[in-house]
Amino acid sequence: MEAIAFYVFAISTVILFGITALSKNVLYAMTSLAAGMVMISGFFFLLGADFLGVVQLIVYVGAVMALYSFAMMFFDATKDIKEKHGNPALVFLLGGLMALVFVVIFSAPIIGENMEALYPIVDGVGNAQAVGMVLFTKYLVPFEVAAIMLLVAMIAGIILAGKKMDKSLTTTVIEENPEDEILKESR
Amino acid sequence: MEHILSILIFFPLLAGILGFVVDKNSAKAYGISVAAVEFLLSLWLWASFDTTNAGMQFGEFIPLISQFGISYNVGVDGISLFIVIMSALMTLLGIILLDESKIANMKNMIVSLLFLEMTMVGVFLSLDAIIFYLFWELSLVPMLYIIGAWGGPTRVYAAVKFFLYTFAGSLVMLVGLLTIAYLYHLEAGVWTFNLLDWYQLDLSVGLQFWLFLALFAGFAIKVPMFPFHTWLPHAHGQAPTIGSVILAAVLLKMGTYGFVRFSLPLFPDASVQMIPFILTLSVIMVIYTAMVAFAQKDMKQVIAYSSVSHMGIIMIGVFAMNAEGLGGSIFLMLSHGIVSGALFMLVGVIYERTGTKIMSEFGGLASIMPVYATVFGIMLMASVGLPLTIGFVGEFLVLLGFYEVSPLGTVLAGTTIIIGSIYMLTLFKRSFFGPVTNEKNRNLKDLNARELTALLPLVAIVVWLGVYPKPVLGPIDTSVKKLLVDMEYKARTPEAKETIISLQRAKEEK
Amino acid sequence: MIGISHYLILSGILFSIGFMGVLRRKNLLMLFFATEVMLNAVNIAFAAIGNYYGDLSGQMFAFFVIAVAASEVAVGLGLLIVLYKKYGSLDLDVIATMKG
Amino acid sequence: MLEPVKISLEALNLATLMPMLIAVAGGLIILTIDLIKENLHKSLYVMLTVLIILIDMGATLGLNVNDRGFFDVMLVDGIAIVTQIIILVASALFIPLALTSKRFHEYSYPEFFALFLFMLAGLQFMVSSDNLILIFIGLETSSLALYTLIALHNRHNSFEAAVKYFTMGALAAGFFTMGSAILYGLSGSLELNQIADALQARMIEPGMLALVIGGASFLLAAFAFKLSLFPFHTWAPDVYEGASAPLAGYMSIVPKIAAFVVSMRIFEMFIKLNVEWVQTSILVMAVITMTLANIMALVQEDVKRMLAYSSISHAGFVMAAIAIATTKSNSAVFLYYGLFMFTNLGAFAMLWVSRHKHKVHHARFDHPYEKFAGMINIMPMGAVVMALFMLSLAGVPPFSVFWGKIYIMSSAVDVGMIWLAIVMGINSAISAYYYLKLIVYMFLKEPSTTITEETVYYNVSKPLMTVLGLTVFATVASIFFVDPLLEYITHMVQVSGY
Amino acid sequence: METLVYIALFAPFVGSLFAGLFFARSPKNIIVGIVNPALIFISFLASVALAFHVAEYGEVHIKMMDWISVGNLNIPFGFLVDEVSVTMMVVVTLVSTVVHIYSNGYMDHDKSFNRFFSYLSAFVFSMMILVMSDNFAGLFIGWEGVGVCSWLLIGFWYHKKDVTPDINPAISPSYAANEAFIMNRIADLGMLVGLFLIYWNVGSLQYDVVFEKLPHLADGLLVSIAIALFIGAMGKSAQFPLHTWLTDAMEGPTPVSALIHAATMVTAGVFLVIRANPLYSLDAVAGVSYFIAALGTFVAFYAASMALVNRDLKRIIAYSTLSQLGYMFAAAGLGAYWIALFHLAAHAFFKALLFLGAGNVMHAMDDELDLFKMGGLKKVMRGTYIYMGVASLALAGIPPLAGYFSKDAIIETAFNEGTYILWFSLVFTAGLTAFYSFRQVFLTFEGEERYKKYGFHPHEMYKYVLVAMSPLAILAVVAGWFQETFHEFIIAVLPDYEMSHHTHHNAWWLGLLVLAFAVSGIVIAYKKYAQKGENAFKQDAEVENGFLYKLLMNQYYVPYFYVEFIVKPYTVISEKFWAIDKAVVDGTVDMIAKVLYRTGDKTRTMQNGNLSSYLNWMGAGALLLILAAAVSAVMG
Repeated sequence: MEAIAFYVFAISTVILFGITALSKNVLYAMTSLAAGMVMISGFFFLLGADFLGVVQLIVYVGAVMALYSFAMMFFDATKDIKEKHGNPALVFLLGGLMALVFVVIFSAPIIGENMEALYPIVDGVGNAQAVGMVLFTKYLVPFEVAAIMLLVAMIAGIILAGKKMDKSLTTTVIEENPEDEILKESR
Repeated sequence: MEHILSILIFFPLLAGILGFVVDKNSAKAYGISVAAVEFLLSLWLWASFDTTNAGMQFGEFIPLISQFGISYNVGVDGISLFIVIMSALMTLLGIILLDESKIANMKNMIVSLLFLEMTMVGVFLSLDAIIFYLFWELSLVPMLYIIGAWGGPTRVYAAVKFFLYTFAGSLVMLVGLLTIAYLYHLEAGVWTFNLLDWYQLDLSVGLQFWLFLALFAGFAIKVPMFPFHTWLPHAHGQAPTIGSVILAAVLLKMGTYGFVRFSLPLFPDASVQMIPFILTLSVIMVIYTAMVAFAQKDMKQVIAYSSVSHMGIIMIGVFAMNAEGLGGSIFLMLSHGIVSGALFMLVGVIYERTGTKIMSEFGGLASIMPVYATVFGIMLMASVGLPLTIGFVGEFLVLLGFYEVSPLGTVLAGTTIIIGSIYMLTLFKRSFFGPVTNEKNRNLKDLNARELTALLPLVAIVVWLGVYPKPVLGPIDTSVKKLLVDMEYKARTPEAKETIISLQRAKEEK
Repeated sequence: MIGISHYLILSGILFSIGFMGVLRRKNLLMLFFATEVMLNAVNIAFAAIGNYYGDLSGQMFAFFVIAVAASEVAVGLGLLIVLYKKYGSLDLDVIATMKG
Repeated sequence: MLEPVKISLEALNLATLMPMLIAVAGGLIILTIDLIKENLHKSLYVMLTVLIILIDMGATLGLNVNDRGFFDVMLVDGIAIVTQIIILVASALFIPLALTSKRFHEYSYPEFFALFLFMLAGLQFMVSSDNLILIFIGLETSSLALYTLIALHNRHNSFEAAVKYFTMGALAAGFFTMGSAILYGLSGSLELNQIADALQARMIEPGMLALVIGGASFLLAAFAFKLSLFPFHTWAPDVYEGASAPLAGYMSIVPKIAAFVVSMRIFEMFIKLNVEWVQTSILVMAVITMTLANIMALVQEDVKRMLAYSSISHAGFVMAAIAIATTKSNSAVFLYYGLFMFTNLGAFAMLWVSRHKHKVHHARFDHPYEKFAGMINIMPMGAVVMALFMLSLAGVPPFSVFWGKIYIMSSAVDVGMIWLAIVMGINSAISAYYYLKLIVYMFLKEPSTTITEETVYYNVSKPLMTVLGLTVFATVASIFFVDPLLEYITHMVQVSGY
Repeated sequence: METLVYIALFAPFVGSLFAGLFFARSPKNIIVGIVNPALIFISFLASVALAFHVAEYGEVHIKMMDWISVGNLNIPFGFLVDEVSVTMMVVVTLVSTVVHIYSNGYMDHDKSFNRFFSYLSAFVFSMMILVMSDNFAGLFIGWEGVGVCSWLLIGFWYHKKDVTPDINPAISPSYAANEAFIMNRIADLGMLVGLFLIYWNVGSLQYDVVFEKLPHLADGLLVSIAIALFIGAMGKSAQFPLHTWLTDAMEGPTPVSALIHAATMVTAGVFLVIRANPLYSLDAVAGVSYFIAALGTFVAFYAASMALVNRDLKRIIAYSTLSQLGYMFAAAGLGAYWIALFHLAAHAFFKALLFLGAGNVMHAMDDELDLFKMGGLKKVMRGTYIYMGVASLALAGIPPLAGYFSKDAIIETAFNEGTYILWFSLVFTAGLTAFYSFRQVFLTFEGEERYKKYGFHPHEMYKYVLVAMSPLAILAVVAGWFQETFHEFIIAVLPDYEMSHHTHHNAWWLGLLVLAFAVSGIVIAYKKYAQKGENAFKQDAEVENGFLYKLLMNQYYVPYFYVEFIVKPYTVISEKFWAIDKAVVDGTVDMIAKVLYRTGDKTRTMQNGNLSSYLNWMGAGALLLILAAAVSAVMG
């Protein structure tokens, strides 16, 4: 059962992400990315990380994809961008080698035998509950920092996309703000 | 005067900083006063110096980076005493010689010179390897500026080459110094860069060899030894007079001084091992550069290459490793400083008047400028090592000392008295003798009061120390003997010990 | 039986796909897609390992990776917008004024 | 069912969070002020930021050494404290550079200062933790803020720079997560001390080495990007060129020292596990980095870009110290950066002082060498100050960088890597060329154009002069404070167990 | 006595400083012309007084002060006045006095009159140091000092321009000066090596110490020392092959030639050998001594042969000086040190006289030196003719003049030693000497008045000059008569040299033989050169194109050889070295810089500004790391 699910998901993600990485069309790429992310959440459910799966769906498929869609509209994505590839073989070689290396490395027995889980998954406790428990004790600080990070991202997004950026004070010599005179050294 | 050494080092620095405030037109007077005070201080040092004491005197020790064993540690002995005095003297006379109408931006010049003086004095007085290195490197900066700002057409190239070449070498030297400190740390458990402590360090012969080479990189480029000498003609060729004077008189001595202060006492075995190598290089250097000097068209280049050649003699003396050779080479450092300094001044005098240094532009100057020719002649004779001038004493002692090491080598190195006179006399003949060939030169003025003030003291010293070198040779001898005794004591291999001993005494007394 | 290795190798392959995408994409927007692929690939690995250890830390990491990815998208898109305003293009061959 | 967790407040050891909280709070305060009243003068924010930084510094200094807090996520060991101090000092020197006499875009945003403080908090989190998650989040927080700060300069160049930095950063983030995943797989933990223990126990298992090295490689790639090591350095020159001069200077110090600390935590773990490969590859990268960057700096036409390459080279220099991995070399990292900070910030600040709105001297560059020709005549003090910085960067004693340099070289010698010390020496000599080039332009050349209003460098202001004064003082007088500094650093490094 | 020593030594020094410091820039000053000769004369008087003192009480040995003292080396300024040095002192100061006075007349019109006196007195001072010093180093001081003064004085008319060797073989005074100095330096190196050898094996450079210890040294060492010192002597005394400078030195003013290049300095080499007689008379160095004698003989003949054909008034005298120096070395080499010294003194008198006479002629002939442009000058220059005649007679060894006694003794010595080849060469050379001396005298004073053709208006020298020359003339005549007195005086320090019985026995015919050669030389010269009218001397093109004539005229092509095989190659090699220095030694350094710079330019392409390629670099780097990891893991 698990195997079937795994292979279905695996094959579909590989194909979908492959399209994302290779397609010439932005729309296709984005759509397959979104679909791939849904498939990824499938893995999470498969692995018992229900909370993560939900978050994946909400954040990625919901928020991130929405953002990308807006951006695509902004950039007029209907026109195909011609990508010039100087050396496509090299890229595939690098990617292929990378994959090969992963196969080799991960074929090794990575999991330790006698490892004790630090934050064990307790039977009978819902995944979301357990995650919450850990998140708000041990990982409270990272969680808060992540909040700051999101704040930063928000501010960044707002001011970068804002109107104020359209006229650069750096390059234009506008009438100097009289207040700035106080900083002017007498030359 | 407990802190005389610190005063000697930092007085020019302080004066240099204050010099920024001095009015442009008074800069030269300021420079002269400061340099004169510095010179008097150095004389005072000599006066209060205990000539019978072979060790370090007036020592000062202030830990700076105690954890890493770096400290401000200065002291003076017979070897460094006179080089310091000479540095002060040459700076003073160099400043006196400066022509206010020819030097743009005199204030900057004075300030750079005063900084330079600090670094020079600092190098010779430091007893801490890092402080030594500090002054060593720092001396490049004002010199870079002096060459680059007041030099000839390709001054920037020459200045940068001078800087980078020396800098590269001394960084290798720095690695050597750090290694020594580490080895000391291994042995004694503490970090120190104190040279006097390092003298106690017992190093294996193999290590000594490599460390010797590391330090050699720094010193040899500075000396400059063949084949690392090519920065020198460029630097001299482009430098203003004052730059050449200081460069030749003092900066080159840093290299040979380094050998005496570091290489010999720290690595006696390696030094003994390296004798053939160094001496071969030196002999090549003596002959080869003297011949190159002969081929020069430019008066200043002749003297520049002659400097290299003479530095070869000094190197020979250092590695003769007996009291005669070593003492002689230290004396020769002084005499070469005085004489080549004076010669560069003299070339500067004529350059200021005519704007050229090419010998074929001159001819018959002796008729037009008799006093100039006389002073030049005296310096020339000192340069070729005429007895009763300062040049003879050192050269004689060096060759004498070297004879014990290698008779054949002495004959080869001794050719310096022949080929030295060849290029010097040729220079003199081309420029001073014969009819006046260049009409432009017909109205040249002879030396004026300013130039005489700068040159006559040098003439006096040339004669005085040629006739009566004892007051200088005495302290040098005392310290050199101690150095040699220490070397012999420290040498690990019996061969080295034996070599050092056997180089010391005349056969009759063995 | 699907073992840990299956998941990890899958993760590796997906990572490589993303990696390749990053290397070959000249369109900045699509390049960003590829980075998302990479991060997602890693998330599978974390979840799988966590699952096999019976440990929640992996899920935590994956959770934060998602947060980071989201933030990156926000900032990245903000940058893309200003860039697009100035250069009128998202082609990397165009946005190459600084070199040497 | 899960037991409710009862934890006393004291056990959380909130003090360990204080510095970051102050920074975050500061950022929020600035945002709030902006909300309440718009268009306040930037000097207000600058001073506020400086104050916050100072308070932050006070909190940092008040931390107990080797304290853990908040479920052991926070790790306040010696190196964390030292790094934070360096970061804060650099920040305190950086922020007043906003007070130029010309207006530049980024400083018209109060958000600039808020983002800056958030970045600071992120960096502080990043360095005071050994939990890979917190390191990652801290790293990303600071990076995202930094990308924005770069872009806010609002020129073509700065956007390009920010995007380049951002994109490569995203790839590096991928590497980081993959590396962490492998380590997690190997040890079942995300905390470095536990990872170390677990690996120690498992090292003998067959095939382990490949996995360990594989994980290490990904992490190395990620941090090599951050530290601009070859071949991950390509972003650096462009980003430095695109960013404003003070920010470029800041970037060459602060994110790097933070990354160094984390590298120290991660890679020295591997080195202590006797994974020689890590040491070797770091050394190789370090040597290539310092050499290549030096050689490329030789041919630059722009001073800022030259300084960018020079910063790369310096980073390579210091990275070698990480590979050496002794207490001395680790202390040397901090000593080096503590001293390099003043000089490099000063040098970039001098560029800032000479900044024009238009590119007066060159079609592309703000600070081509020609611009500084004859500076000794136009701005004598400025030329002298800049020359001092250049000499210091070249490693001429007794200026600050020299002490860091010899300490690193000495630590290389101590472990028998004399070749490394010599390579460092030769590199210093090569680097001297391009530093000298600037000095040559400033002192030995005539001004390229006649001096006009346009060419005079009047971006200078009292605050800038103050910052310059401080940096010059620190550069020149370093010989006097290296001793206590070194003692403090060595103590801190030692108690942290490195 | 110390005072006398100091007076003798320093009076010339004072004179030199007096003329040099106070009058260097002023025009001719007669005070200088009076004070300087007076000071030299005082020195002469002191020397004479010392001579009497020494004869009575033995040597005076004083130490003035330390000079160099380093390590075990200790060199004082010490002075030793014994029979040998006092002889030299008297000779030197006497000739100097005359030359000084003479110079008043000769340099009358020279604008550098004061400078000349300064140099001349300085020379006397150096020469006094040379002879009076009590150690080898002091000797070396004087040795170099006279070298410099010689350089200054040869190049006294430095303003003359260089000409090609076919116009003037010496090219120019300054060239000749340099040549002399450099040639001397070559020899000085040998001397220095000798000093070093002595020091390292004896531990001192003091004569007394050295000579005491010499016999204990190894033979090889002694030979080396002897050779090294003799090389020094060869340079100063212009022995083959270092002889070319002496004839070129004739570019100097004639009083200089008289004083330095005839009477005093050039004899310093002989003096050195005499001084070091304890060394040269050792059995171990007999070979060297014999070589000295042989070389001396060779030079005697060799120089005389060149004098036969030369047309230059002064050069002939210079060759004759060379030749006579050869005689002296022959004597010294054969162990007859006192005879050598005796000849040295006698030679100083008549040779100086000869030169001064030549100076008169030059003065009269506006510095013309070509004998073929003179002739018949006896009418206008009777006094000079007499002086030169006397001097030439003395030189030719006609009894009872000085040369007869001293030269005869040398020839006799050669016979006595059984070195018959040397003996015969010397005898034959005596004949040549007589011939060329009188060839010169007759060409100058007798025969047709060829000078008229060239428009010269000769006139006799000032009276006081002629008077001043008289002491030399008298001594040239009478010096020989005091041979026995001198012998007794000098053997207190020098080894006695007595002729064997056999030689005594043959002395009469030996003397006659020499005389016969000499007289026939004079007669031939008279026949050929002193006639007037039909038999008057004419240049013979056939002879002048002959091989032998050309060979002699070109000084056996030795100067040519030097130029072609030493001077030119040296110049070429120097130029080559310079080129190498620039291209290779310096080029390497620049090459390193260039390579670095070019590498920088090449690697710049890596930084192409394209983010995509940056990412590729980064990806490749990461992959490389991981691949390397995999490889190392597999290997490990």
